[in-house]
Amino acid sequence: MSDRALLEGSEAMARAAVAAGCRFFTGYPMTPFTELLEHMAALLPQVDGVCMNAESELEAVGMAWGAATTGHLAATGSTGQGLSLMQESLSEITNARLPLVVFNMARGQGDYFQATRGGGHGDYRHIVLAPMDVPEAVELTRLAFDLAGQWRTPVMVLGDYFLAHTYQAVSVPSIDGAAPKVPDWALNGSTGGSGAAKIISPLGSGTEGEEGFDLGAHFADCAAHIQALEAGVEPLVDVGFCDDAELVVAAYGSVGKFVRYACLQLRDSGHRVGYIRPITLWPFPSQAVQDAAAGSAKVAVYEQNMGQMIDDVRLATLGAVPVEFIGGPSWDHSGFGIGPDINVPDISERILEAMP
Amino acid sequence: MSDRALLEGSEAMARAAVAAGCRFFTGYPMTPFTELLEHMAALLPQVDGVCMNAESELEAVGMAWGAATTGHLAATGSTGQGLSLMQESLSEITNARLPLVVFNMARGQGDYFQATRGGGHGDYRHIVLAPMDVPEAVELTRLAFDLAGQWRTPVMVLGDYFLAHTYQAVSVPSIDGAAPKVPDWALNGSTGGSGAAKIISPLGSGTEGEEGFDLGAHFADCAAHIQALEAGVEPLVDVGFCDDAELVVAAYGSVGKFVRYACLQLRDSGHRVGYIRPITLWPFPSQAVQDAAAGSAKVAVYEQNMGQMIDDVRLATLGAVPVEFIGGPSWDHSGFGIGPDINVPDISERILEAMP
Amino acid sequence: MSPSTPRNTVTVRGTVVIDVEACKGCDLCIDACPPRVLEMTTREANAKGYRYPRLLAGCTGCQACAQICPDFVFQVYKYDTPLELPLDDEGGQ
Amino acid sequence: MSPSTPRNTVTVRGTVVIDVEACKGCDLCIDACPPRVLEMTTREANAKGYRYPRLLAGCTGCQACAQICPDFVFQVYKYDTPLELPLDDEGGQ
Amino acid sequence: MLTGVGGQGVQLAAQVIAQGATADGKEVLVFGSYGGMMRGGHTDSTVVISDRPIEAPPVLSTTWSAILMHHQFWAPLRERIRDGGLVLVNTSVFEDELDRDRYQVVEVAATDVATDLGNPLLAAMVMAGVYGRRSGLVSLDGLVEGMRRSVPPYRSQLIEANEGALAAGWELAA
Amino acid sequence: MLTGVGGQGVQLAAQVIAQGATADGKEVLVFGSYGGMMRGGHTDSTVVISDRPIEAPPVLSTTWSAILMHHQFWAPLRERIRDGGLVLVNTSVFEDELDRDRYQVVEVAATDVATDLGNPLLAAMVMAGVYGRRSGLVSLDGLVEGMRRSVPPYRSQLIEANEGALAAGWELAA
Amino acid sequence: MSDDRIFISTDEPPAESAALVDDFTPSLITQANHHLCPGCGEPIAIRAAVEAIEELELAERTIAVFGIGCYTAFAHNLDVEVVQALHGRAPSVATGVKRMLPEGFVMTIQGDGDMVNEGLQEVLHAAARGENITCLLLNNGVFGETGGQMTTTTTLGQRTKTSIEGRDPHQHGHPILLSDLAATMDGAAYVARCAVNNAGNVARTKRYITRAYESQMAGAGFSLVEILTMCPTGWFVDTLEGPDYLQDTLAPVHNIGELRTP
Amino acid sequence: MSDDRIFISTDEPPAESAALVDDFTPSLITQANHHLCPGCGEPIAIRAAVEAIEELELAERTIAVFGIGCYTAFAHNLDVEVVQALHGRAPSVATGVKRMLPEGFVMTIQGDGDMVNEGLQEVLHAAARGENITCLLLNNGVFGETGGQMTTTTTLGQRTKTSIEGRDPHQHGHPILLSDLAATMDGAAYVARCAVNNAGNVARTKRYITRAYESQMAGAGFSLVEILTMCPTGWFVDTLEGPDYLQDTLAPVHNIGELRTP
Ligand SMILES: Cc1ncc(C[n+]2csc(CCOP(=O)(O)OP(=O)(O)O)c2C)c(N)n1
Ligand SMILES: Cc1ncc(C[n+]2csc(CCOP(=O)(O)OP(=O)(O)O)c2C)c(N)n1
Ligand code: SF4
Ligand code: SF4
Ligand code: SF4
Ligand code: SF4
Repeated sequence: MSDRALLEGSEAMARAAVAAGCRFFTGYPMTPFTELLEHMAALLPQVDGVCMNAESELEAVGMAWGAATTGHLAATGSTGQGLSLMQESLSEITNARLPLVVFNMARGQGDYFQATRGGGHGDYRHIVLAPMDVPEAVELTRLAFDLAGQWRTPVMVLGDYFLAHTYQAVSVPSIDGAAPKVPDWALNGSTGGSGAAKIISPLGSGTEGEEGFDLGAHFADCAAHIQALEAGVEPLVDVGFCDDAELVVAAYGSVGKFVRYACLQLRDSGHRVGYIRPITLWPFPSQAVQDAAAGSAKVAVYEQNMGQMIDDVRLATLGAVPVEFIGGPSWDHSGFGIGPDINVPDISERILEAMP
Repeated sequence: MSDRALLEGSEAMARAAVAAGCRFFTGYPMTPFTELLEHMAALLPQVDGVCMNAESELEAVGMAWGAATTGHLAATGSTGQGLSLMQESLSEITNARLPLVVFNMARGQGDYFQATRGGGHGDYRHIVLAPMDVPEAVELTRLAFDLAGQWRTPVMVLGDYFLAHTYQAVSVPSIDGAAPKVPDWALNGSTGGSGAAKIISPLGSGTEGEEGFDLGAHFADCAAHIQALEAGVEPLVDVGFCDDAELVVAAYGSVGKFVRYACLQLRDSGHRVGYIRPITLWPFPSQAVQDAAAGSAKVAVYEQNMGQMIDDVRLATLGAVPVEFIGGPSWDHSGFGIGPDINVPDISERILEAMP
Repeated sequence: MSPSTPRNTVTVRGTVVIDVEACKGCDLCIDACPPRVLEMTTREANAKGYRYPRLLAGCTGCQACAQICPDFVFQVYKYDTPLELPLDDEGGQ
Repeated sequence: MSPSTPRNTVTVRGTVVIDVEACKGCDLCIDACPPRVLEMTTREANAKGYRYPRLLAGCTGCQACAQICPDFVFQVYKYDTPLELPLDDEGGQ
Repeated sequence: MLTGVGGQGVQLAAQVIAQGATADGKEVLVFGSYGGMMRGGHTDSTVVISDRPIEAPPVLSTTWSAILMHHQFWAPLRERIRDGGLVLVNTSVFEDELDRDRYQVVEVAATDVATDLGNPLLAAMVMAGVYGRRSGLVSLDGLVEGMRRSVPPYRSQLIEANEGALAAGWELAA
Repeated sequence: MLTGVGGQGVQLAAQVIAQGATADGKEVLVFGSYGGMMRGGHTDSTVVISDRPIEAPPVLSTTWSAILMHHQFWAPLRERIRDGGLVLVNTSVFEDELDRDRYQVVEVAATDVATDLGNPLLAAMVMAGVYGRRSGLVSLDGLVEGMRRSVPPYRSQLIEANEGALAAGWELAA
Repeated sequence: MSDDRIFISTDEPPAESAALVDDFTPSLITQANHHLCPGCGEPIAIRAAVEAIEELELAERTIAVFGIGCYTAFAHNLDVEVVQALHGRAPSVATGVKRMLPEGFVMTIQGDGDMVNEGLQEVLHAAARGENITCLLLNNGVFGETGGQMTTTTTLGQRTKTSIEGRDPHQHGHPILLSDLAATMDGAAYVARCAVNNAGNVARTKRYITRAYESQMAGAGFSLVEILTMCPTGWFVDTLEGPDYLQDTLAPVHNIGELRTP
Repeated sequence: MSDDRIFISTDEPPAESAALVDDFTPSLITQANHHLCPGCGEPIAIRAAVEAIEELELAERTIAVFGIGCYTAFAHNLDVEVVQALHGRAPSVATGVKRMLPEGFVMTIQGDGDMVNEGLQEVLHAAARGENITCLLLNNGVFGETGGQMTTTTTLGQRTKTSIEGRDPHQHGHPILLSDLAATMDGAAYVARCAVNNAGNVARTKRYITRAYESQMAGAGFSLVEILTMCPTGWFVDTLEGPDYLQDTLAPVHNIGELRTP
């Protein structure tokens, strides 16, 4: 058991981030993001990395932007309000083609649209990964940094209070490895005076010609890149019992783990229920959803909001089977989206009611 | 011609706003929003209203929030980046049940998702109106203030560079009328000391009891209100030639006016083309889209982005007819989304190519 | 009061009502009381498990305790006529 | 140079190259020039329609015009040996 | 349609013509775009004048008349002018080629005229004057009234000079 | 499951038990929630201890054992304890009714014991000690090791007192 | 000290004829129970702020705009009208209120995390604008609500959750002295700093707050009172040590006194 | 003055033996043509900033972070590495860069709208943090790019598009003197203000900028040089009047000089 320990989700993710090569982190306290920040602050100095107590989320995302231009893997994050404040920059960082990991430790699941459609101005999208529990968060954190570096794009890890605050015995990711090599496009000042000094800009990286800088061409590039991402990033999904299911239930994140468990129990008691849990929320695993729905009579969507992912499920199935919403905003009086309705018996009941 | 004059869209909208009773405005310069701000600054003092040069968009939306709590009709706005900065507050103002008109003078049509799904955190939606030209903007500005006051919710008027900068001869809205009565829920300090002083809060307006304040109940109220809005606000739409159309083209805003004109010309030359132009983008006129599509063989969507409203069109039609995207981001090197591809011949060509 | 003039009564100009259930045992009132006539319980705790203050003879009705108490535990009264109460051996001040 | 010692040559220590097409006619160089040997055209304009500066005798090569010109119109040279040029009637300085 | 380089007064000229036509009782739509810079960038403007309500969007695919103040950004406009269209060109500055057979070209050395009037920046007003008379769309009174409505208050010292330039253009077109 | 009022040490006690079980080699999951306030609000915690990988989500519908530190927020928990479940209750504070026939109730005057040890805030540690022994899930060594791992560095002065309280609880449960 | 000493009964009002001179709470606090920590200084400051409203008879024209921090709990507990704003944004919201209700009395209540971190720009712009509102800063040198992390007002050497070894200027920068900064602005009419760590300072706090309110009612422009408050939880000290910790850690840097008067 | 006077030919380098002492642009400006207005002061300031980089031999370690304003046109015209940031946000971006490249030379170029309106908080927090970067403020007292509206640095009485009658303290508030504010912060090592309205001031600007760069390279902490620049377009004055307008309107309030030295 040498490398196993009881780690809080936040700590496990922080360790996974550093293990993946993250060398810069910054953020502003906000429950349930705070602990991730605190763990990064404790870990990064151990690998000569930098963690900044940013004075606000606006400053945090700006610092992360700056760090990302140097080619070192950088990350930031927040919760709800804080993420909203970062939207202006997230949109532009996407257009500047910078790798950045954003930990969105959300309160409930009301921020699905913001995460998957880009809450900022403009036409950007970025990858979104939604782990269901601590071990999966460790895996997806590593993947997030890999994808960010590979595609030069922001990648969001969408967690929540459960993920941040659940302790689980896991293999502890080792932070002793080296960080990935700094890529060629990164800035370090050295091309100054060469006649072709680099520029990193959300408005494109050309040099202004006589005709004025061609923003239109740059936006076309950005659009092409997003299409390449959509085509090239493998959609991840967790599917169970869909082959012979009468009803397929779709859910994501921590809440997806509750739904999975409910389906497991319902199967045990003989109900023909299957589940599909999108792991990449963007690109959305539309094909998998379509396939899972194909043999069933109905799809039910459980999400802890007024119905957001259900749009993606409907867009994937386009009327092939009826799609019913069985979720709803949490009754939670703390605002953290942790109950009391978020539990297996309540969810099972709604699933049974939706059975065709 | 006494009340007719050549007015810039920005000025016409400003006059319409003041005519509708707007008494507080604030904003921060940004093309193409700037002129609206300047016109409001010139007009409001004439009716004892207040226009503030906010030091930033964050401060603008905060000031508008404060003014709205006093029950006077308030408005603000911006463009792209500035709107992104306002998202945190827009989300919370919706939950605080405050009327507010937001003029989003966008650059191109990349901000459809932000406008219609709420770019901020959480599960809110607000009304979005998209005029196609100056006379319609005058009408919809009035409607925006009416709806905001009636429903106690933010209403966005989604314009663009064309709308802001086109001059058109219009009947000049008179700003001499009285502003609507201050509603009962508004604050003015007077309930202090009564034992039941009012509070306006995005977290709900109850008094904290022994059990702690019930956020869950408040969020349920907010959700119910959004559902009431969705059911109660009449969706507006402009439909033409759809009865016998082989192809229906959907488009909104200024670009919708180009598409309409293209369809008009194509009809003249004998093509069975119809158009549908959603005017309320939220609530989306799904029924009307479904009806318009019903008789046709195909729907084409022209929008100046990578495909956003097309989701709403697909959600409305759910596979009943094929839906094809014929838009795309503007090639415009100014970044304002005004061409050179945004013109009738180019659009007509794409429509003809999409003909079934 | 100088040590050369020992007295065994004390003038009491005021008194307080203490809402012990509201107390969170922070001790701030103890130091705030100028005549030092407030003292925390050592064993007794309220329902939330907190110790709370009790009053010895000698209150002046100065309101310091009420003003500093973060939990609004005190109501302060000033006697129309000061009382003289026996001073207990170990002294209230 | 005092009025009592009239001269009709002027010492020229430097000179400039003027990229008249780059000029936007703002006049800043005129005031900046310490010996006041720059003067705007009155009729001639460049392709963009702007008037531009011309040089009279007396440049000292001080670089003031180059440093203040927002449009990078000037290149400044310093002669290895100063020249003496005839001073025209109305004076370059 | 009008095209030029920022700072040449193209937008003001379009305004003057449009305000003039409005003053003369017409339906009018004007759309001016410029490249985001205050000066020196691309600038053009579309004016639609009609007796009926305007269905057309603010950018037109074809036009029957144009004013060319500068050659730099005129290429996209070239294809849009209908055959036989009225084309006013500022010969003091314009350096590109022009298909004189296709259009009805009117040459005006507007910048030179303006310079003679004391300020090369009045060139666009000269052109507006020429245009009003040649197109028959706006009267000189309309133009002057339009100019008064268009000049912002902080520029009011220029009204007289502008009026002179309009009149000079009107004369030239005789 | 553990329930109490913020500041009572419920979260720490859950940690101590869970870290203890991890030290003893088990699979463990802990989820603690509290009402957003630093102190005085609702606080509870769920600990899952198993020999196999854990499929269950972090909130359980039923439990076979519970520790009740305070009555204020215990109502929602009541239904979740299975019949015959082990229920430890802090009788120094707990004032609500308890269905003694349904559960196997262990009464511990934890706050009193803790007060005797010098600090009423040690009550949760006392309970953890009792729980370890009665449930058979964690050893005393495991608890002490778990407590050392759980106490944050800025609270290290409390380690000794905590250890005493764990031992006192262990003794009580004998 | 033994427990058999004579204690005076404090369960009920005295039997003897006496005047109530200080009630549990001022009448404008509707709900005394709150969940703030033992020994927290914020309720003390809020009591002073509310008593001053009462004494100046401003209750029926007050609108209090709350930021987000532990003190936010009081937004629902007061008997004056309240607007709940977002973290950092109260001064702008207050500006909107005041501009539409120039006869109203408009104040903000914010913490140091709220005002000096997230919302530094808002308060300084409001001060520069000479906005005729009163801002109260409850400065405990940490983010209380989120568990005691360093803020921009944390003093050099102060230990917090994110400056375990003490705030180090090279790593964490220097503290911002908000009132000193605001006092340099021409739009500011009244700026003062005080504390609630002992009864004398509480009285002084109330005096300063009263002057700030008066300056707003006289139309003098922006006013600000910064109040140093104890946060034993965020400081990781015993409640009893809070007042001295404040005196030794915050007060020597954030100097108490009136910094600008009309 | 008549046009038949004798002018010296200035089309080509002189035939006589002579040394080139100032080229059209410093070598680090790659593209001289820009679309900024006639008489704009910003290119003058940027030239000075770039010449100082060249003279201190910092070109191969420089990263310049640009804000959004008219000067942004130069982001694509320099031969040093550039990060284009958003309006107001350059100091944080520069912080991220500097922390990861401590040996680099990191600067920002921002306007008054960018730094003192939208981004006031960013620059003050960077100053308080003692962030070892250099910020250049091009202060023309208006938003140039959007057409000459009032900013927070506009002086009292100054006429702008949004203060047509002149800035009135009651309606529009008081100007913020950014350098004075930054100079009060303990994290600031070097703070100075100058102007480019005449050749002497341009030289002084370059001197101050050089000192700021040197202070960063010595690791002294935050440095800031504020440069008053002409904006004849936004001021609605003739280009020729720009320098005097600056002297009479901005300079008496935003005083020129060194405000803090290491
Ligand atoms: C935009 C945003 N970021 C972060 C938070 C999380 N947050 C809530 S309270 C708080 C700290 C408040 O600190 P302070 O204002 O000093 O008040 P205190 O809690 O110390 O009373 C933070 C960071 C938030 N609510 N909104
Ligand atoms: C968030 C945001 N708000 C507004 C703008 C619009 N904007 C672009 S440049 C500018 C003014 C810049 O003024 P300043 O920084 O003083 O520079 P100048 O143009 O005077 O050189 C503004 C407001 C923007 N780009 N981003
Ligand atoms: S009123 Fe004064 S003397 Fe009496 S108990 Fe309170 S603090 Fe002590
Ligand atoms: S300073 Fe430069 S741009 Fe201005 S007039 Fe002189 S040469 Fe021309
Ligand atoms: S954390 Fe600090 S500020 Fe918050 S209630 Fe507790 S003591 Fe008060
Ligand atoms: S608007 Fe002002 S700052 Fe901008 S380029 Fe023109 S003169 Fe320069």
